[in-house]
Amino acid sequence: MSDPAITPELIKQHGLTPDEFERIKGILGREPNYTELGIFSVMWSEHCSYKNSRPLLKTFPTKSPKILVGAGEENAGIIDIGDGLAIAFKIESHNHPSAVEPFQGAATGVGGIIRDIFTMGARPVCAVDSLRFGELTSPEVRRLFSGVVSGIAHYGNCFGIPTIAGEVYFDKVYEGNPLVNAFCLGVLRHDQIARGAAKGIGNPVFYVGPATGRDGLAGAAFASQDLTEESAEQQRGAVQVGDPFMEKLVMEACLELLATDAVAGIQDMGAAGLTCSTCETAARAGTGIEIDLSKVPQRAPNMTPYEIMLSESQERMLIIVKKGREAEVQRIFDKWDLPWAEIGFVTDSSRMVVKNHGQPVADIPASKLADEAPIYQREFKEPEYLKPVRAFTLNEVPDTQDAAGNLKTCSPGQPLPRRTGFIANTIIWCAMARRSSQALMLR
Amino acid sequence: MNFAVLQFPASNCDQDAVHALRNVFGHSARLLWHKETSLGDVDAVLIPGGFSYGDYLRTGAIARFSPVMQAVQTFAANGGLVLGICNGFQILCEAGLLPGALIRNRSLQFRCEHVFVKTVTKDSPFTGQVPDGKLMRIPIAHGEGCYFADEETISRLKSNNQILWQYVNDKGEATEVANPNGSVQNIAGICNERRNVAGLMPHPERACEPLLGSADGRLIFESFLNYLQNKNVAKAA
Amino acid sequence: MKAKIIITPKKAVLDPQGKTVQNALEHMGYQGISAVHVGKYLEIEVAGDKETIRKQIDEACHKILSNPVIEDYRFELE
Amino acid sequence: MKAKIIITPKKAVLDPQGKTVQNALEHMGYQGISAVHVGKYLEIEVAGDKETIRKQIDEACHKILSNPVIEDYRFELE
Ligand SMILES: Nc1ncnc2c1ncn2[C@@H]1O[C@H](COP(=O)(O)OP(=O)(O)O)[C@@H](O)[C@H]1O
Repeated sequence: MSDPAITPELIKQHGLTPDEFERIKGILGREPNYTELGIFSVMWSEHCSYKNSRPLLKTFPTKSPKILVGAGEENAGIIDIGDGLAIAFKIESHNHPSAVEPFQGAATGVGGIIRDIFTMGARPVCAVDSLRFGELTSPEVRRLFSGVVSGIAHYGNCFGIPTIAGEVYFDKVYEGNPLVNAFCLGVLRHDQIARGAAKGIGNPVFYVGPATGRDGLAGAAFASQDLTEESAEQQRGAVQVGDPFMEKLVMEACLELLATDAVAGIQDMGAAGLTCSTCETAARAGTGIEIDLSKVPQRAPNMTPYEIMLSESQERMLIIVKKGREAEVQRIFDKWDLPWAEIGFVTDSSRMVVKNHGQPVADIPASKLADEAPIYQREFKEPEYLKPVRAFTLNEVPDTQDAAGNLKTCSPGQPLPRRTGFIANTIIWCAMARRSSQALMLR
Repeated sequence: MNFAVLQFPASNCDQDAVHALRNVFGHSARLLWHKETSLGDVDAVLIPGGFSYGDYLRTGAIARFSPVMQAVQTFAANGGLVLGICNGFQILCEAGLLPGALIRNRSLQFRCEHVFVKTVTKDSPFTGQVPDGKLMRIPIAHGEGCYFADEETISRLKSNNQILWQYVNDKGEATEVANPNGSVQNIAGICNERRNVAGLMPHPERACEPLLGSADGRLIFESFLNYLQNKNVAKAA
Repeated sequence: MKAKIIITPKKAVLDPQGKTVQNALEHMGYQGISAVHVGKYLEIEVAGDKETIRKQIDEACHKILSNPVIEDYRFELE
Repeated sequence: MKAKIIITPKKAVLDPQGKTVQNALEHMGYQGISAVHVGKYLEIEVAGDKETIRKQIDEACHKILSNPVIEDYRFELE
């Protein structure tokens, strides 16, 4: 199957404007090929680049002596809680996948956010969610709502990570466009902080986790493709299905591995999977990275470089290993029966080079791809209702010795009861973590 | 005392169990990977909660074929103490070390809360130190904890006094409302005929410190610790 | 060769899932339903001689794929 | 009349349960297995005219018994 020609139509289908395409040509000094077009389209999507929301995200306070890793810097932020301990936490949306398949979409959202936390070297201890749906009078909204809630519960319950709180609003504006945000918090010692940077020229790059399938591939990009004898369904790609069991193994193996000091850098494969993890790790370290796709474990036959680079198969990690320590890494992955492969190495070229059976299929300056997406200043206006909200100050909240009890009274009549035990437990867990690092800390 | 805490792929209460044994009770506890074929020199085995093998097929179904479970079979056959908590209970039933099976909660819902548990008999290594009439408040967290066995098995459990714990209300009555999962006879935990292997769905290891909302789970730990101590004293004498 | 295995809860065992599905169907207006049972279906693709496979699948069903305390199984080879 | 319904994960969709069962069987020494898929089996006892039932079951499968985004279904009436 040959790649489709790069036409204005195809560029549009990839969600790139003519200006953005010009910018890509400027960066490459030539026209991108099909795989490169796909790579730019996902990296410069709102999801990965925040090209529209970045100016707003920048207004958040991100500086404090307590901040060990700032927002947006790594896979999750880390805050010092004293006694050499810290918490890593992050919230992330999984709106689109949840609208397509509520149970799996929400479940994989939780899976993704848990991955971001243990990628930082922390052991996840609790989850929280924030949801928005249309009016519950609509049967479709009820279907989405119950699917999302059970998906979140399922993934967390399997993992043994309690969902300790949440909030939900129903309003017409969310009809057909639910918002599904998942939050996860983990605990770690300062010296356990891991980084998502591809450091050390010559260091090998490992892939861990299940094989790559056509999961989550964007429909638009396929519309123009010739249909082969494979079923249309295979072509269209598939809904991402979560496997909490696999992720639990990946997490334990990664935490065990991080304790060995054999890891130079680590990043999960979230949105835009291999693409995002390779160019971002290289960009953070100011290095280059080269991988060969023929070495990537593949679940479906005849996958193209485009598909492998853009797949959103879940529960996968990219790990940059210190050269000479490969055997230790392999021993731990084998112990946990995890599929792994050495797929490339760190270079000094500052480029992300992707090959397939030795043939180059993409060659892009890594930091330009990861960090130089266009930024747009959108017009906005402050809604009226925000005025009184902004007038609120924390001083209005009474101080308390009994945080757990307070949480209970904070949610009058809401369906928390079955979970309140856990709320109390987790708050106490955090307290415990402060008191005795032994209680919680990893092997 | 030396404990082995088994670790299967996706055990998730293994750390809690080790914490209770080591930090609360001051004994030595070792995590034992499921691929091990020998238990080493241990006084008792604890099979912790979790979702071994993703709970795929049936809870505990795949874990019971792990190499380490062969060693546990031998250990139990020689009279060694084995306690299975939650997923550990499910594994013991699948392995045939305990009768019956644990199926989907009748509500079809995952239940995560504190429940009251009554100790039915003090005649076991796992219940000896529980004061008469004491109701223990212990957390549960499971979707498949409904104990089932055919009538013949249930009547055998009763006549042999093998039912160790029942779900009850705060007055100690084994009512339907107090039953979180639909278990036959409100059964929360049982032991085998020889009384050296026991399993329960509630999590005593998560109720060993007042900080965690209840310390009632200590009574179960104190029971088998006391039993093992006496056994060692007897052996030495 | 394909082994198609059907595992169903034993009659004496509670089947809350079946009951829930039945209620849901009735709620949606489907009538005349007297019972619903929910079980598992497994498809195993396996190479080899038919008689050996039959023996092995039967053994696997008995040992691991089903739990005789709560489930019955049946299978066919294709 | 009995409707026997089989619901299986779509081919392109990940089937972690099938994969885990396959690994377990291989670990236990069963050889020659190239794939395992795990799905659901439903048996619905229902009274009425065969053609109406066929339509109703098909509709029920599509609307509530299976999830068409990730699952396929098939059924027979007996
Ligand atoms: N500068 C920032 N300030 C606050 N939050 C940010 C910032 N940058 C990114 N985020 C948050 O991080 C999330 C995306 O994380 P990312 O690691 O890119 O996704 P994934 O884990 O799916 O690969 C977004 O939900 C966004 O809210």
